[in-house]
Parts: sequence; structure tokens; C-alpha cells
Amino acid sequence: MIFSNPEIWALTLSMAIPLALPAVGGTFSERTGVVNIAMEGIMLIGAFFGVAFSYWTGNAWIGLIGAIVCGALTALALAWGAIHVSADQTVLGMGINIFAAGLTTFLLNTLFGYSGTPVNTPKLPSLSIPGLDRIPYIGVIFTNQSVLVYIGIILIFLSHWFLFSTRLGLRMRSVGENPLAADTLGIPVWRLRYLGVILSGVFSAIGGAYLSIGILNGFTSNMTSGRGYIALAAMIFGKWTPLGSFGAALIFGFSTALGIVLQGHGVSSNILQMIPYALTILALAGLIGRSTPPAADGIPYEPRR
Amino acid sequence: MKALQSILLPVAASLVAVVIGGILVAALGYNPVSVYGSLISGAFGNLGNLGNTLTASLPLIIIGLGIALSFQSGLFNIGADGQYWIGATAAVWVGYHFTSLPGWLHMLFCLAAGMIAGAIWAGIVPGLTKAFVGAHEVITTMMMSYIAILFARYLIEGGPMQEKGYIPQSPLIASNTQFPYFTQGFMRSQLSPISMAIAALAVIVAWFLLYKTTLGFSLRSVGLNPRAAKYAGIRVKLHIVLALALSGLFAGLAGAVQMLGVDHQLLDGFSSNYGYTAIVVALLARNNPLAVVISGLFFGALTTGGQNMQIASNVPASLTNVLTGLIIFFVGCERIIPQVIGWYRRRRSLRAQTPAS
Amino acid sequence: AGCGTNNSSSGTSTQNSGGTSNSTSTTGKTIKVGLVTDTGGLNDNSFNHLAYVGMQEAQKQLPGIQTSVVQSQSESDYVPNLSHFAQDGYNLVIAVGYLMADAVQQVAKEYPKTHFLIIDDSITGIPNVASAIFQSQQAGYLAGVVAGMVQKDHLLKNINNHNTVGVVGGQEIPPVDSYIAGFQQGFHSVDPTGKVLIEYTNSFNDEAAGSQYAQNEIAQGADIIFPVAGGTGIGSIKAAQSAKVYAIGVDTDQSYLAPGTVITSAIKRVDTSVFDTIKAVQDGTFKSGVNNFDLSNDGVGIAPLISGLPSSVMNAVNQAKQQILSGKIQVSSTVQK
Amino acid sequence: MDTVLEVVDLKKWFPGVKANDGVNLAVRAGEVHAILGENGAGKSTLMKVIYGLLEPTAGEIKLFGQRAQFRSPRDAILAGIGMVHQHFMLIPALTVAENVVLGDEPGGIRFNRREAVRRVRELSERYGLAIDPNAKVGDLTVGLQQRVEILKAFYRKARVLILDEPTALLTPQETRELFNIIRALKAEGVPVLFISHKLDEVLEISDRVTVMRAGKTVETLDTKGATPQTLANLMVGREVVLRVEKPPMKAGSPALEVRDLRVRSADRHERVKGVSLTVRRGEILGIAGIDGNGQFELADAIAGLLRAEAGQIVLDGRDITHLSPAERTELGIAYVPQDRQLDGLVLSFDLADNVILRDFRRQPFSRRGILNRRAAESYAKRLIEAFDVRPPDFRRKASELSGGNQQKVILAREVSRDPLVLIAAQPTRGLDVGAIEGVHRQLIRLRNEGKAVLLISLELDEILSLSDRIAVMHDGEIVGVVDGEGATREQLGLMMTGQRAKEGTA
Ligand SMILES: Nc1ncnc2c1ncn2[C@@H]1O[C@H](COP(=O)(O)OP(=O)(O)OP(=O)(O)O)[C@@H](O)[C@H]1O
Ligand SMILES: [Mg+2]
Ligand SMILES: [Mg+2]
Repeated sequence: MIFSNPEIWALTLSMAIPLALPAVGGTFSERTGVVNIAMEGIMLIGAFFGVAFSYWTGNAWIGLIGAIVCGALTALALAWGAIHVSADQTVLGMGINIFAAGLTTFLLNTLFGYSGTPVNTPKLPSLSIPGLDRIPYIGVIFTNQSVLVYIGIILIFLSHWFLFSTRLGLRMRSVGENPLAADTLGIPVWRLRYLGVILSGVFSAIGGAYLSIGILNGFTSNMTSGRGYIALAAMIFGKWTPLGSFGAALIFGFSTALGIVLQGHGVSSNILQMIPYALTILALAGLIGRSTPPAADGIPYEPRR
Repeated sequence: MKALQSILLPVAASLVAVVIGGILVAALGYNPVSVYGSLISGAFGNLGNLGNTLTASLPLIIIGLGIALSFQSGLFNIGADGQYWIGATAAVWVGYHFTSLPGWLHMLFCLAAGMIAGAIWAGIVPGLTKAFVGAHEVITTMMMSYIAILFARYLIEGGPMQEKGYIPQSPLIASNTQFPYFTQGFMRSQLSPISMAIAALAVIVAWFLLYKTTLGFSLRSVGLNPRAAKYAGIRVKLHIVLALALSGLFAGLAGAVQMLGVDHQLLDGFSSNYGYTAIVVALLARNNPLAVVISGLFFGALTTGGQNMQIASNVPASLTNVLTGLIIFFVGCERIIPQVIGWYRRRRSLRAQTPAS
Repeated sequence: AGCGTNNSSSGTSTQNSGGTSNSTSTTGKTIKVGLVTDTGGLNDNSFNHLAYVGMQEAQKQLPGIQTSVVQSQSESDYVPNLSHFAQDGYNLVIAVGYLMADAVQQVAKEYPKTHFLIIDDSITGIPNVASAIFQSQQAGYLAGVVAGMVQKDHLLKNINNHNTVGVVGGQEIPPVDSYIAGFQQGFHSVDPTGKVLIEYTNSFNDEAAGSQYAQNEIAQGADIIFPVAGGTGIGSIKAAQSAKVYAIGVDTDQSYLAPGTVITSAIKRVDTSVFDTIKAVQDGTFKSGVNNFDLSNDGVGIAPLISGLPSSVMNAVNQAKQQILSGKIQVSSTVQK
Repeated sequence: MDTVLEVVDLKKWFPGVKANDGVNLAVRAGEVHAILGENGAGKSTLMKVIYGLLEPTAGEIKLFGQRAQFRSPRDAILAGIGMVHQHFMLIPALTVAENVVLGDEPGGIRFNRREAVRRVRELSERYGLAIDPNAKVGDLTVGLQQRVEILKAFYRKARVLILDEPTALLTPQETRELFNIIRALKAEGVPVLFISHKLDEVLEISDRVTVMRAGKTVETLDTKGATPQTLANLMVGREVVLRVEKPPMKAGSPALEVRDLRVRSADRHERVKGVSLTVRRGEILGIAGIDGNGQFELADAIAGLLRAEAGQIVLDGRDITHLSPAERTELGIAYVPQDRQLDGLVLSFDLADNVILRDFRRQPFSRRGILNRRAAESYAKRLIEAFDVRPPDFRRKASELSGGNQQKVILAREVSRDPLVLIAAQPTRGLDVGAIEGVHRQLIRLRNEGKAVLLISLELDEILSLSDRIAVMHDGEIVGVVDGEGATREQLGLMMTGQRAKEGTA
């Protein structure tokens, strides 16, 4: 049986992380009321600069920090346009996605040439969790995974706690639900929206860096391959909660892994690769049902003064 | 005044983007004047280039109409790309079957097949699940889009639509279904008067439908306030399905027109991304079908001009994406201009006040 | 070894009058060469990139060559992009990929004075169109022989007893499948009972997916991974490296990606074909029709083997090569499912 | 007496509207200062400026003698100003407790939810505003939401309290509790700015009244000695008829019959539990009841917006239980829904589109699916004139109208459809006396013309002054039906709490 192959669980987790992190990021942004479809672009930025800084400094951790900083800066541009200018957030996101795809490819080619990033770029370590990795069957999930998998899982749970159990989290959510009401209570709407968007940049960038220096040590042009958009779907699927997003990402990761594992039995790979998409629709239609966005999601707030 | 502003602002914003892009390009060691010169001449420089620009904008315009329609109905159809491919696939399939039909009828069949396929693709799964289960259309249309593209791929990669031989492509559609190109004027561009006529018709139909019919009234009501729509006796669920189906219909039509007018067969490339660009086209047009024409042309010009920029100025393709992204971003930020003007005025009036009081 | 075009004339194409390169380099007349990539773009880590490398090499070595590249964004761009160059008076327009076949036929007829080269497709009967066809299944076959030898006789350390190798394909399209078919056939010629896992990622730039597909195959016992998937394949090679198993590169010598992991690479000299055609146009010796690149003219082949293999491997490879050249072995280009 | 808050020649202009155009106001310590004015006079705007939500165009505000320049409500809150907003500033997705403490939550980094609940519970007990701190605000009735708004203001212990129409949705009992609180504050020297359209409330609670008209303060007078009539006349600038004349009823045959109707609300709770009633031609049947007792679900079900789980709805002898809302509209049901912005209007449509909202499929507004905009415009022009909608411009979006004028548009639309039955849910919510007078006149006109009117209101006075018969609803059931003539507040008040009427006939 396929499921008795523990590899599928390890694959599930490692495919879910780069979806879950940007999805959680998007959750932060949209919970404060800024629609974020720029995860794809920010992931690319994170992936590229993760490699670039890792190579330049010879230290993958600095690479990760570089990725986070660049991702946050990109998100800052989105935040500025969405918050200060009240621009259409979908347009901004699309602009950023195209910009990021162009910029990273351009820099890849001018800085590293067409044959790709240097092969001696350091990557982040992979770890096994001593003890857990010995558990038969599911131990493989905790064996030799990128350190970012573990960090990512911690971050996701932390995010959930932050958003739903802290004062700041409550305030951020209030801003995305009814900014005017929040404003009348003295809550700084714009500042919290900036915070939400920038956090989305940070998480998306980590998701991108996971691809480039977490499981690999190189960048190829457009290497995110639409994961930012799937993350968007995971965020909605997860009803704009970090744990929900993680769950959605796991379902997606699992069905993708299923598509991989099922290959080689004569069924067209094109058909097999429909599995995650079809399963998502089925799950959505059958189990999850309605997911309602934060009430003020996508609506600019202009204090009318 | 408002109308004038709505034209001037995006133009001014594009200029800002162009200036910023120019600085960037210059910083990278290219000559901005020649880069932009090649962009503009590549888009409009001669009739052939103009033809290419028009050709590139037609699918964007037609899909953009559908997306505008879905937005006006309160729905975000993010999966137009897949609907486009399904429409193209259906049109091609009809195009190389039924060859005994007279050419014009066969053509109509192809177009109808494209439209119906697109409408079904968006209407059935995303439409029904949205209406009855509340499944979010962003997810369903996106997933269906991926499925559409994989399905089309399957069909021509060893599937039933693969042409004999080893190349994954469909047979060519019957020659009498292929739109004729302009014989003069737009020489050597793949611009067809029929494609243009269909696009023009689509614009008029979309506009008329949205603003002049009870259906459009209902759709817009549902989009703006579903509760009030229900109160007004509009069947909200039906209109959700209708809105998505109509949106898919336009995308499917675009696919059919592209196949009949330009590609003539299903080719294994699947990277047009028209469906995504068309979202920006619709949004920048504020979902107004007439304005979609202008923003569609704008993006068509960016595409063809961008290709020419690579040739004439030796700018890598990626840099044209950087510029395109910047332009989209700043056109999105067009409101910064009145804001800055207002801020400046206020400061001036403040300064005028202070000594007085 | 690098993705070398430093030995530009090594792969002489079939009909060029080879020996005049020195005289032409001094008197080289100015020609303009345009390259149109398919939608994969220059970053495809495959034939688009290789064509570009060949063109750059020509520009470096041959005086008077002006080059320009345009990367197509969609299929509908092919005709406009090809016409663009033709209209601008380019002497040679290179179209990369069989997807552009129809576009080339159409445009070439409209611009009879411009020369065209199409990679990976055979167009005949148009006087200004040359095509370059690569028998990459032959390269795949030789790589398969190497893999089979290593597998069967446990020639490298960590080779397990599963007798399994894995292929990660980018997409089920001819330029990919021909490599795979040859590899399959070559592998089975040495190790008839061995297993070849074949999976397709359906993408050419998703390194992460490449890595994950490879991991899945490794989990099933594969210890030699042969990715034919452009940038996606780089991820597969790196996955093999992390898992301490082996890989075989594709298109160019990819041993630099993971020294000690890449056993060899199946090579297709797109760069050479481009270089030679540019030179021919400059020399005035352009010839239309199909140029076949295969083992006989070193248009395809395999890269130097990893160190530490016994000479028996090289002998087997050479023997297979002879048999192919002599026609004793016919290498199929369709994958056995 | 020391002035706490002073507003000097304040102006606040919106594009095209001078909402405040020369406002002068002085609020003294420990006084309840009422602000009166027609809809759109600029009361809320003034309060928002004071609260820092809007930046004044000109003029100044002094608080405790110091010039106050609030850049945001944050500054105002810090300066000690609290405000209950007319349009709820609530977050439906959060709980009552979260809404109340937001911005000043207990806890360190962590939000101490338990403590928040405790404080809110205590607060609600202290002020007699019973509410479940853990309920989600979106699930509450508007009346309960109003309580949350008030609790929010009390939580912050303001030094100046602004109440913008706080009683619009309160029951008489709750209003009385609120007044007690206001008196306690007053005793502690906290001045209260109190806005209400209910003149008797103003007369009861306030010390002084400032009347606004068209953005200007007209006059400030002591409440002592003022009468409803003088105040109304001052506000409107003309003579207002406070009590509408009602000729004796000439009731005819039943127009609408409801039999044993059961309805679930959108959140699946059964809200109407077997209601039967009859509305005859030529009568106004009033439904009295405390908010949340099923009266609005009943209205929705009759209009077809909620499905009848069981029972029957009969219109003029015809069973319409399973007809669509559109079909019911065609057959002669007109409906003024309770929430005008959520249900009654498409706010981003202009007035011409809004007046045809219920009839756009019919001639002359459309023919064979094609709209006739000109017909809509000329119709809109007529209605706007007839109902004195201001500003009289059919191209204006509904969102740009004041609440009172929005209500006029809905009423104009529904009344002019020449219906057989008009269901009017809270038709005068938030309207000024002049506008209320207009609405009441329209309802009586319809009745006199032989139409049936089902009036649902939380205002007992409104029910008492208009209804020919009064049905009282409690917990989804009709407790009793009494004659409009002899009914008293006390009698109805008792029935509203569930006690059966003695002489009730259903
Ligand atoms: N943000 C705004 N933009 C434009 N006009 C506004 C805005 N807010 C209020 N107005 C207009 O200003 C005027 C005063 O409105 P305001 O809300 O202060 O009236 P009000 O006295 O509170 O009325 P009501 O009794 O109905 O609450 C109205 O004409 C209104 O339409
Ligand atoms: Mg008000
Ligand atoms: Mg009001």
C-alpha cells in the first residue's frame, strides 16, 4: 500500500512547509485588512536573496536573514501602496509578482550568469530529532528534514497563538474587521496594517528561502512555480487562521505527494497531478464550506480628516 | 471633469513609473531613451508592430471583459487562464472535426464550443459550489484552472488529441475555420479583422449586458449587496452561477479566438498567463468594459514593445518584466498624484493662514 | 569539463566545409544573428541556454558577429518574434525548439532572404531553413549503459541491492522522452532485470519538485537518478547528493553541480550546432535541410566519467557506441511504459 | 459654572456639503446637554469632530479651557472624551467582551480573556445592561448591540461623554436605566452630550438644549420651560404637527393572513413559533414587542426572504407560502425592511436605480430584459419631489444621503408601488420629528385608501399612535391582540414580557 510507505509522510511535510509559511504570512496581512496576492513574488525575492546572501557571506543563516529583510522590504512597498495610497491591492500584488519574477531572473543572470547560482552556496542544515526519528514508520517525518521545517512549525503555532491570544493579535484582527471602529478606540489602524503586511513579507520570504537554501542550495528562475498562489488558496481554505492554513497546506502537500508516489503505474502524470487540485475542491465543497474573509479585507482605510 | 481625471491619472502614474524605470535602467548601464524608444516603436512603430500589439491585446481584452463582469458581480475569478485553455481546447477539437460543415458555420461552431466550454468550466464547479456550499471562488477557480491546463496537456501529450507523430500538438484546425489575416496594412502580423470584430462585439455586448439589461442590473446588485438583491427579488444563487459562467464564457471565447486567429492548433506551451494579466487589465479599467479596451491595449503594447526592447536594445527579457511590474504598481498607485497635490495645496494654504492669524 | 564550447569545431556538422575557419575569422563579414527562445527562456538550463552559449561563443570567436536574443513569453509570440528579426534584416534567425516549427515555416516563406535555423525539429524543402536534429536517445543509451554497469556490479560505494534507477522527466515531450528511451534501453542492455522508475514533474523550473520526485524514487530504492528536466533536474541532482546516491546529468556536463555524485552526463551539442550554423552563414556556406547530430559527428555523447570507475565501464561504452554507429543497435526514441 | 467643553465657530465642510457651518456650543460641568436637529443638520458630524474622527475645516474646540487639537480618536480618548456612536462601531466577528475592552485590554502581552469577561460582566451588572460577554456581537440583535456600544463608553470612564442617539434601539426600561446612569454621572460632574430625536426624552433628561439647523447652531435654551412643540418648531423652522390625525377605521376583508407560521432565522434558530394573524384592508396592525422576539423574522418570512418551516401565508385569498420574493412583490406585498442600509438599498447605486430596485423587471423600467433608464429617472424625479428627498438629485448615490433621507427613498419606493399590503419594519428608526411626521402620514394615507399595513416597531408610542389593532409578540408567539383605541403603555409593556392579555382575541 502507498500509505505504508513512510516516504509519503516525509514528502507531505516538506511540500507543505513552503505553502504553509506564506499562507500564514498572508493570514497576517489579510487579518489586518490588506489583501495580499504578492506572496508568490515575495517568495521569489526571499528565495533569491537567501541564496545570494548565503553565497556572499558564506553563511546560510545570514542568507536567511537577508531573505527576510528583502522580503520585508518588498512587503513594505505593498503596504505603502495599499495603506498610504489606498491603491487596489490586487493590482499592487500582481505588479509585485511580475516585478519580482523579472528582478530575480535579471539579478540571477547578471550576478551569476545563465548557468545558475554557484554550487558551493551553503545551505541551512538538515536535522533529525533524536528520539522521534526512531519511532517506526512516522519517524521518517523527523528524519533529516531541513531545520526550517522545525522552525516553520514552531512559527506557525506561535503565529496562531499570537493572532488569537495576545492583545496585539486582537488589535490586529479588529483592524481587519472594522478599522473605523478600531480607530474610534484609539487603535493605530495604519501601523497595525503595516505590521501585518510586513509579517506576511517575512513569512513568505522564509517560505521562499526554504526552497532555495532550506532543501537546496541554489536558485532557478521562477523556482516558486506558483506556490505563492497555492498558498493564497491554503490561506482561504484555512479560513484565515495559521493552523487552518497549515492544515490546508498539509492536505495539499499530502495529495501532491500522493501524485508523486502513484506515478510509474502507467497513468499519465498530467492526470495524476490533478489530484491535489481536485482533492482541494472536494474538501472545500464537502467539508470546509464557506470561508468568510475578515470583513474589511481589501478595503483601504482612510481616516477622513 | 471626472472622466478627464480618470484618463489623466493613470497616464500620469505611468509616466512616474516610466521615469523610475528609466532611472533603474540607466543605473544598470542601458540607455533609457533607446530602451523606451524601442519599447514604443516596438509597440506602435509601424503597422506590423501595431498589428502585433493589437493581436496581443485581443485575448487580454476579451478575458478582461469576463473578469470585469465577475468583479462587478462580487466574484473574483482568478482562474480565467484555465477557462481560456479549456475554451481553446474545445475550439480546436471542433475545428479539426466536422470538416464537412461550411466554413462560416464551422467557425461559429468553434467559437460556440470555446464559449460553452469556458462557461461550463467556470460555471459548474466554481459556480455551483460557491452558490450552494459557499466554497470560495478564488480557490475553486484557481484549482480548476490548474486542472484545465493539465487536462489540455494530457490531451496532446499522448492523449486523444495528439496529432499523429511524436510531437505533442493537436492537429491543425480546418483551414476554412482559420481567420484570414489582414492582407494589407498590418502585414505579417497575425491580426485578423474577424478577431478584431469579435473583440469589439464582445466589448459592446459586455457593456450593454452590464449596464443596459435587467440581467446586468441583477448581477451588479448581487455584487454590491447580495442581501438587498435578495430583497429585490433577485435569485442570488442563480446569479452567482451565471456570473461565473459568463466570466468563463468570455475567457473561453478568447481561447477560441486565439486558436482560430493565431495558433490554429493546441501547442504544448501553456505559459501565456493571459488569465492573470487580464485580472490587472480589468482592475485598472475599474471593471468598466469600455475602459478594458484601453487597459488591454496598454498591456498588449507592453508585451510586444517588451519583446522588441529585447531585440533592439539588448535588454534581457527579465528587465522588461521589472519595468512592467513597476508600471503596474505605479498605475495602481495613481491616486498618489491627487494626494500629493492635495497635500501641497493644504500646506500652501496653511502657510498662507499662519501669518494672518 | 564545463559546458564547453571552447572546442568549437569538434562537432563538425555534416556538410560544412570545415577547414576554412582561419581565413574567415580575419575577413569575417558582418552578420546579425537573432535567437528566439521558446517559452522556457534562457534560464531553462537546457537547450535554450545551450543555444545561447553557442551564439556567445560565435560572437567571441568570429569577428563581425552581432547577436540579439528575444525570449518568448507565450506561444503566440513566436511568429512576431521571428518576423521581428527577419524584418530588421538579420542574416540568421535561430528558433529553439520544435514548438516553433510551424512559426518558422510560415515566417521563412515570407522572408526568403533571411536564414533560419530550427533546433530539435526537421523542416525540409525550404531553401532558407536549416534544422538541427539531435539523436539524444543515443546519448541516453550510453548513459544507460554506464548506469547499468554501476548498478549491476556495485562499482561505486553505497550502491544498494535494489537494482533500481530513477528518471525524473520534465514533461512527456519528445526532447525529454528521447533521452529517457535511450537510457532505458541502454540500462536494460546491461541489466535486463533492473528497474527504471520514470516520473514526470511537469515543470522545468521547479527545483524543489525535482528534489522531491528524486527523493521519492530514492525511497523506492533507486540509487542512480537521471533527471531530464532542465532546472527541475538540478534539484534532483542535489537530492541525490544529499541522499549520498548518484546522478547522471543531462544536456551538458553537469558534474560541476555535484562533484562525486554525477557519474556522467548525457550531452547534446546544441551549442555546436548553433556555432557551426552561424559560421556557415558568415562563410556563405549555409545549407538548408536537416543536419543530423548524433554519435557519428559527436553531436551527442556522454561527458567524462566520474573517477574511480574501472576501465571496463569505458570499454562497454565504447563498444556500445561502435554498435550504434555500425547500426547493430537501433536506439528507440519512445519510452517503454 | 465652569465650561468643560467649548466649540467656537466650528466649520466642517465635505465636498459639496457644509455639514457644520458655524457651530457654537458650551458644555458645562455636570450638565446634560442635548443637541437637537433634523436629520442631516450636522449633529453627528459635530460630535465626530469633537471626538477627533474628523478634522475641522475651521474653528476651534476647547477642552477644560485649553485648545484641543485631536489628530485621532486616540488623542480624544486620552483627553477623556468618550462617545457612543450613532452608527455602531462594533466588530461583529469579535465577542462582546473583546469589543468592549478593545484598545484597553487587560493582560500583558497575552490578552487576559477571562479578566476581560469578568470586567465586562461586572460593568453590565452595575449599569443594568444585561448581556452575555462571551456572545459574538454579530449574533446579537441591534438592541443588544446598542448596549455594547454604551458599555464601551462606560468602560473607559470618560470625563466628557457623548451619546449620539443611544436610545434609538433601547426598550423603555433600558432607556430608563440609561437615564439613571446619566444622572449618576451628572452628579459626579461628568457632562453628557445627548443626542436624540425623541423630544420627550430630551425634555426628561437634559438641562439645556442646543438646536441645530442646516449645520448651524440656532439657539441654546434651558430645558425647563421648553415644550415638544417649541423644540420641534425650532428644529424644523416651521410649525410641525406632532400627532397625526387618524380618521376612524373602515376595515374591510382580510388582505393578509398568516396561519401557524414557523420560521427559523439565518442562524438556524427558531424565531417564529406558530404565529397566526390577520391584517384587513383599511387597517394598521401594529406588532409590539421587545427586540429579538421574532417580529422581524416574521416580516422577512411574509416578504419571502426567510423560508416558512411550517404554516401558511395567504395574500388576498391566495396561498403565497412558497412563492419567491419577486412573485410576492408582484402580487402586492411592499416591504420596508428593518435595516435600510443592509437590506433596503444598494448603497453604491444612484437613487434612480434604487427606486426601481424592486420593479426593474417590469415595464416601463425594462422591456424584454432591456432597461429603460429614462423611465427610471423620470420616476425617480417624481418620487424625490413627492417625498421631499434631499438633496433632490437622482444621480446621487444612496450612500451619500443621510439616514433619514435614505429611509424616505425606501418608503417612497414601497408606498408608490400601490401595494395591497405594506409591511413596515421600524420605518422611523433614526428619523427626526419632521421626517417621522411624513412617514406616519404616508402609513395612514395607505390605510385610508383601503390598504393593509403591518407595522412593526420597537417604539411603543409609534405603535400606540398609529395602530388600529395591536398584536404583541413574545418569544416567537403572539401573546395577545388588543384594540388600538384603549391600549395603554403599561398593558402592552406587561404583555411584551410574556404575560397573556386578558381581553386578547387572536
Ligand atoms: N463623510 C461625509 N462625506 C460627505 N458628506 C457627509 C459626510 N458625513 C456627513 N455628511 C453630510 O453632512 C450632513 C450632516 O450629517 P450628520 O450625520 O452630521 O447629520 P445628523 O445631524 O447627525 O443627522 P441624523 O439625525 O440623521 O443622524 C449631511 O448632509 C450628510 O449627508
Ligand atoms: Mg447623526
Ligand atoms: Mg440618522
